[in-house]
Amino acid sequence: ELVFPTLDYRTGPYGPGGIPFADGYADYMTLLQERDGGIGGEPIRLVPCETGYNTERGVECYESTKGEGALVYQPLSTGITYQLIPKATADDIPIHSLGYGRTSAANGEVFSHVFNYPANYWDAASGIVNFLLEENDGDLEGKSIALVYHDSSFGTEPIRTLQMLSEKHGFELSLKAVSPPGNEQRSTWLEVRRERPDFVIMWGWGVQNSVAIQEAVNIRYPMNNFYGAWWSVSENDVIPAGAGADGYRAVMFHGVGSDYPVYDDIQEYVLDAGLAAGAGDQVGTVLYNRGMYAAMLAAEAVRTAQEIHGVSDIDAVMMRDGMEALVIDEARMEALGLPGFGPEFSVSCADHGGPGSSAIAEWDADRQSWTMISDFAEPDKELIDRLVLEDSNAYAAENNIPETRCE
Amino acid sequence: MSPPNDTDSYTTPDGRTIGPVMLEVKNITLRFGGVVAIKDISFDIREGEIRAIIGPNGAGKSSMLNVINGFYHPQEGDILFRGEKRGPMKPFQIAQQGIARTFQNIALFKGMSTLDNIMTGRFTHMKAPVWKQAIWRGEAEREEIENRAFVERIIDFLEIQAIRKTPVGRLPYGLQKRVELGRALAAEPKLLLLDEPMAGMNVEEKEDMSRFILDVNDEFGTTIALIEHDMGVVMDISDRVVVLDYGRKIGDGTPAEVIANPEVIDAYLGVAHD
Amino acid sequence: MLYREAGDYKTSYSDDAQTFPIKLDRWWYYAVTFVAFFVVPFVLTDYTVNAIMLPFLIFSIAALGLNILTGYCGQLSLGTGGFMAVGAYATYKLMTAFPDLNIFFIVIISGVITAAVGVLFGLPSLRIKGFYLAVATLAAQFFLVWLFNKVPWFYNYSASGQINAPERTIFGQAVTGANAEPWVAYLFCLVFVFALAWLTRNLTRGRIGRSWMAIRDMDIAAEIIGVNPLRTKLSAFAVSSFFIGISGALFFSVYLGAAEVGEAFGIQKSFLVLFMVIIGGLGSVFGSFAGAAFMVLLPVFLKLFFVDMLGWPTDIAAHINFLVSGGLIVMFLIVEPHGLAALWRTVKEKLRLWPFPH
Amino acid sequence: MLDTAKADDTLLEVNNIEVIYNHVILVLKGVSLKVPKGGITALLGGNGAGKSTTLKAISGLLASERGEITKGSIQYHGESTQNRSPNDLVRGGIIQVMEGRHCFEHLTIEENLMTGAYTRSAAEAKAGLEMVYTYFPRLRERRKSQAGYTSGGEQQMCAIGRALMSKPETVLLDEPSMGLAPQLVEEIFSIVKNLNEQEGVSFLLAEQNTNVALRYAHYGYILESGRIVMDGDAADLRENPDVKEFYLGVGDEGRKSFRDVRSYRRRKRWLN
Amino acid sequence: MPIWLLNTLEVSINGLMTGVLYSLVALGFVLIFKSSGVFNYAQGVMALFAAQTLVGIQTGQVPFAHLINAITGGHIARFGFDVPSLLAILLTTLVMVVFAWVVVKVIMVRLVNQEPIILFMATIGLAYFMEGFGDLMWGAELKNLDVGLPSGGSFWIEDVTAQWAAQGEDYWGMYVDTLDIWATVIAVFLVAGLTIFAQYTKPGRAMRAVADDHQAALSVGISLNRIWIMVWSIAGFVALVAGIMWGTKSGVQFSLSLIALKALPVLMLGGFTSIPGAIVGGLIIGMGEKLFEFLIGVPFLGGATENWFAYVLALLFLVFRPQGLFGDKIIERV
Ligand SMILES: Nc1ncnc2c1ncn2[C@@H]1O[C@H](COP(=O)(O)OP(=O)(O)OP(=O)(O)O)[C@@H](O)[C@H]1O
Ligand SMILES: Nc1ncnc2c1ncn2[C@@H]1O[C@H](COP(=O)(O)OP(=O)(O)OP(=O)(O)O)[C@@H](O)[C@H]1O
Ligand SMILES: [Mg+2]
Ligand SMILES: [Mg+2]
Repeated sequence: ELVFPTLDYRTGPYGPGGIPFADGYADYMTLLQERDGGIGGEPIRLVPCETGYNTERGVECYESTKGEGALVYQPLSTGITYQLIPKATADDIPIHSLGYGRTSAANGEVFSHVFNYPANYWDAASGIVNFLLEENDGDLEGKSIALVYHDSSFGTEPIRTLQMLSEKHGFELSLKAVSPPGNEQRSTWLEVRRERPDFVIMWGWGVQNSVAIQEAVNIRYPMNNFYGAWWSVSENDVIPAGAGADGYRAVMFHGVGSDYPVYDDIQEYVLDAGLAAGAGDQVGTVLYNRGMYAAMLAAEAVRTAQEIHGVSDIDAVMMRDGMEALVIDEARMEALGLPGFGPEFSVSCADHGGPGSSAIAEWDADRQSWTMISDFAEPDKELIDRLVLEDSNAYAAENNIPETRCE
Repeated sequence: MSPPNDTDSYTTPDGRTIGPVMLEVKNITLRFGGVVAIKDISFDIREGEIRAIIGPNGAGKSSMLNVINGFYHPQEGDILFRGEKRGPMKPFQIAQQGIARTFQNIALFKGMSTLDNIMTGRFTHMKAPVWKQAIWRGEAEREEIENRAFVERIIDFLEIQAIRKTPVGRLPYGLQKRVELGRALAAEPKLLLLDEPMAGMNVEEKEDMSRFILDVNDEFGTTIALIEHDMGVVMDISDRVVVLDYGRKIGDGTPAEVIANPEVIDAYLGVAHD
Repeated sequence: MLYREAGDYKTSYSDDAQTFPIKLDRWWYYAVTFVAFFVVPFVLTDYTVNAIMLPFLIFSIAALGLNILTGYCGQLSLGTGGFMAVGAYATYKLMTAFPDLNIFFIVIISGVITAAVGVLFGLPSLRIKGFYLAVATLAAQFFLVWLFNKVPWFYNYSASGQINAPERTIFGQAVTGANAEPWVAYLFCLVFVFALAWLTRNLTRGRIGRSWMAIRDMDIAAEIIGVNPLRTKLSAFAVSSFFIGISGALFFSVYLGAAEVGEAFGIQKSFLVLFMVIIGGLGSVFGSFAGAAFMVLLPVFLKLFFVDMLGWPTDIAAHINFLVSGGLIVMFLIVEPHGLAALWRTVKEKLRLWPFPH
Repeated sequence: MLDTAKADDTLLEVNNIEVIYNHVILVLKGVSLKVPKGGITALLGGNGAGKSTTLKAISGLLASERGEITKGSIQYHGESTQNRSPNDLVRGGIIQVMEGRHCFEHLTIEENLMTGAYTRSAAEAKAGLEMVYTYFPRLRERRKSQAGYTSGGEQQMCAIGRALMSKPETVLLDEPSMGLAPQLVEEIFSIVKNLNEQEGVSFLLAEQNTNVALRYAHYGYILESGRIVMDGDAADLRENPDVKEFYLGVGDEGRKSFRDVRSYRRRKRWLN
Repeated sequence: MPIWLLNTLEVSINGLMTGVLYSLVALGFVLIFKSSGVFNYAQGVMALFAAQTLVGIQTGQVPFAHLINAITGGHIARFGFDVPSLLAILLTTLVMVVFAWVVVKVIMVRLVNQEPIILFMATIGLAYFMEGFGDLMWGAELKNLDVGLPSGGSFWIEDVTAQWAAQGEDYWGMYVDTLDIWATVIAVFLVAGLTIFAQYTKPGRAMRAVADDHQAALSVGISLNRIWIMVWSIAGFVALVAGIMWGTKSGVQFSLSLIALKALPVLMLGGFTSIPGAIVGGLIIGMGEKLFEFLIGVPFLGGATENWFAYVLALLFLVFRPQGLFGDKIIERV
């Protein structure tokens, strides 16, 4: 039996974002169970646990599920991830924080049990800048970029990277903090309106996103110059602004829409069978896709682990090995019914972060859907690796972790 | 009988010695917006005497006590305590000087037991620093027990042993008044201000209360200023009476003198009192 | 008569002033202490420690602290989360700046630092009262959270803005960090709980406690009988913040191990602790424990019931969780507005008379 | 003269009620009394005897203090009052003046009085206001002040005046004379008498000022520790030696001075 | 006019209007506090619940669909018809009245004469309950609220003010949101109406009496029940108005209830018992926090100061007037 605890949050201030992710994760696992009878013949069991995005609930969820043979944790909250890093490491259970969590966990030397492939926040920031560079013929000199961010540790994540990049490429960066939860952002957007930056990047979450997009529409900021982080891409965030939101762009590390063969299977084996995790109305939304992607990566890691160890009923230690040896290539994605859904990548002992590739998607308000307007491209790897190393070394020093694991 | 000079002592007919002036109220005027609660009033309280303050409702009696213990700040006039003019002081500093009081609308600490309420009266006598209280053993405990013993004497004296541990909020009105008296007594005040201590009591209880007041005055030599509407009580236990009428003073003297004063009869008593 | 005090005579005032004047209570207390120190550590599991015991103990400290301020001194505060953050960040700074300083002292120093901050934010209480003060304490809550988030010095300029508790030991046993044995973490917190509960008891039965209660029940009268209101209120703020700071320090270092100020010490924390205090009983040491236990266990039980037993989807269970906790709180208040402690007292009074109705 | 106003039929009847506070504190242990129509009935007794509790039981205010009637019944006009809310009872004609003033602090004196006329029309309220002001001229002077800032006696007048504003049929007066100047005490009781004789208002008054109370009342009950220990015509009570000594302060040798009270006292006869 | 002045003006005006939006939430608090001495923490959740209900009715959602599906295994979600906005608002008002009735019957009357902090606590319990109840009834996902209120910058104002800048300056004109203008108009009417109601009518007077002393109010024959149901209903309606405004602005989901936290400093500054205070407090807080962010917060403190600055501002006022600007004076007497 393969046990996947899921630390969901379907309630509280971020519930609207947590619901589709949780649905996607669960539905994909259900699909494997129903269609393939599990992974490698081994049945799957999901253990959902509601955290409400609350750190103490997260600890409770972790403690109550880890004894059931949990293979991998998806804490789904940066705060909870941080708490679980030392705990899970001590308990020998891997963590996969997909597009959130501790960015410097990409350094597998220091963080033996934490994985954040295929991309992290710093990759995202760099990805956006790279895209802008491309659009502007490789030159951002003298351009201005405003970062509108959630005034919390999540929101401040890209600042370092962007600052470094602004030095490197000569654009001007201005920082605009939004008081959480972000129901009210008038002063920020008046500022944007006054300063008229060439580009706005938003690191938002929850209600902040929809309010920001609405305000941007109100001040008639050109949507094509407005880029969101990948937690600011939910349909929930753009639909309320109506037609005005057309052209809003966001950075992604996985595909959008439901135009993949796997969705037919999900329809057949999960939705039509009445086994949908939630109301079944989230299929194909961005965050649903992300949840599904997380499940897919977990399942692939299981498969890899099964191959490595030659048993189907793997445990958490084997799972970690599988994750460390994970290879996702186009052929595999094709086989899974998700052709081109994400970047190709492989994980290694030292590199838990993957290539950091991302792509830009654009919102089409008429069709109410996202379209990819770029291919997956690598970020400024050299810069980000430096930052990752710096931060992970500091952690290693504070916690006396020897950095010789992968030699 | 008119009292002698401020600095002299004299002896009352029943043999108590009344000392020189302890507290002098000089030309006090107190206004609240347009309302003049006290208008240019002067009188004095002598060491060891029982001084009654009477007057119709709203005359400014309670306000006078509030002025004396520093809760109200008069616009004009001075208070002299033991001959010295009192500067601007906070009520708790005045309490530390040895002035305690009870209140017209009972102001007990409702959430605390009788014992604790009276113990708060000992506040100014307890000195152990906070950290010693936190440790408890040693000085704090010793001090606590000494003061507890003192308070137990007051409890015995007021005959409220049975309600020692009862939260005062549940007590009937009369007992609450008694506890309040106990709390004031616990401070071992030099001057005790009582605002209608016997309101809401029947004769039997008033007799008890009178006895307590007289005993305190007798045994501890506490000076007492007392507001009361029961003329029987005022006549019987006070040495001198000052009469207020809507902010003015209309009489001052022995009970007998005051009661014969036509202005007082007119303003306050209604009919001549027997 | 299952519960009795008759026949239990006191011959000295110190006997009469002791914490549990009734023999039966005293025995109970000895038994509970014994079990807590010498039995529980042997039966603990990761789950019981991390999901139940640690939060219970740590929140008990916070509840004791808030109870001193709100329950005993009557100053309603909604700044608890902010003050816990002060304790947590102080601990983090001390732990990283002085790696050799014993964690025990670090926790205590964090408490002292929090006390100083508490006094600062307590200053307006001289003029501002009741709900106005409660709302004013939110200024502390929001300001402190903003500050810890905004000034990178507090989180050692780490890229993520999160703080992590490195491993620290006492007598060679890890207390913080992932390698701490459950029983060590438990005992470490228990020692604090025990000592602080004892302090609370001492403080509240003596002069300072009475002056707090006097200010609570009627501040004007208290001042007129000689209580200095500013000193008294500030002392309550100081002691209360000291407790809350310690609970914040333990919350971060022993329990969570990592924290981000907005998530871990947001306004929800303030409400949670206030809940504990009120549900447990204002002005009662026992109530602080009862309230903390109630609020820690309630979600665990509800989850056990709806998810594990009935097998309902977690989100519906979570909604129902809100619904039921809210409903229970209201129900408890209706049954006994003065909290679990008062409920317990009433039960004892009934037991004393039992089997007679009155 | 007092005897002539004697009641013909019973307006309010309290039958053997028992009251418990907070589920455990037994306060009234079987109290029965009757208030005749158009009578003035006095309820006397020491501190904590349960007078206020009795009145609150009648007016339905007990529930708001977590008290409940566990036994017995209360009938008004022959109907049980048990399940009626206080405001319903006020409409039905019973109003209570609570002990300890209970004015609305933040309302002015006049607004306080107006709330008393809550159950009546505007015109009636206006007339009532005039009446109260003629009874208590001091209130007219202070009518614009917030009640919280008036003196104790002024608040007492306000509370009584407020109750009269509802033009009640029966008034439960809890210690009306408390804190009032002697002149006013007489005045209040003459108002009571006036209302009683001219408008037929019935009164049940809990009083400590036994002297005045028994002068104006027709009938009296003496309550001690939650039990009625004695009742009778006011005139008879005044002659009772115990009542004389303990409630009127008149010993065998005439009125005693408060200065000469002995510590030792004779036991009340009804106690043995 | 120089641009910096225009900008400051723009920030101030927007601040004032945001303040009005805060006031809408604060108003509900004031009403309930004034009528019962209850500090109703649930006001924010009431706004959320009202907005959820409104959207639910508008879009013909089946109440408790999730729960029903979980139990029966079915897949119901919608009735399949839409309800026109006005009718939906009416129906929602009705729901809020029923809600008021239940709250009063179940909670308030059983807590008569209790200390304020206990009542406060009960309202927090109520807030939790409603949060769960609302989500269970209508689902926790984000919903779009649209009752046809216009929103977005007003072109007219933009054009007019663009002329104010000095010749040759590049100025876009002033940004004022039409939704805010609507909110201001509605708030002014609400405040005027409620002020008259509370100050000059018999139920208004009774309401204030109840707040002072539950027991005394009972003793003079005021029906706490009636007063409270009335006031909670009005507060429910005010919550609906606030919910519509904020829901239009930011969508309907949990965070909507957190605007209560922005209403608290407004309340504190204006005084818990004053209806006009709610609006004046809102104006001061709104303008104060926006100006502070504009002039000091962003240039010197790294921004996002609004959350705490509102409280600090209110605190400063309180130090000088402990009862807020227009609140009833706290009576201190012995
Ligand atoms: N804080 C205050 N603000 C406004 N007016 C006040 C204040 N305190 C007292 N007053 C007014 O001053 C006058 C005197 O009040 P005070 O309480 O001293 O009367 P009193 O003589 O004690 O009367 P009573 O016998 O009724 O208690 C009253 O008219 C009262 O309304
Ligand atoms: N709310 C309450 N909770 C508990 N006990 C109460 C409560 N109210 C009154 N009691 C108790 O009930 C008893 C009777 O009180 P009550 O107020 O009826 O006496 P009373 O005759 O009116 O006395 P007084 O003349 O002092 O007003 C007292 O012993 C008191 O302690
Ligand atoms: Mg007075
Ligand atoms: Mg009474």
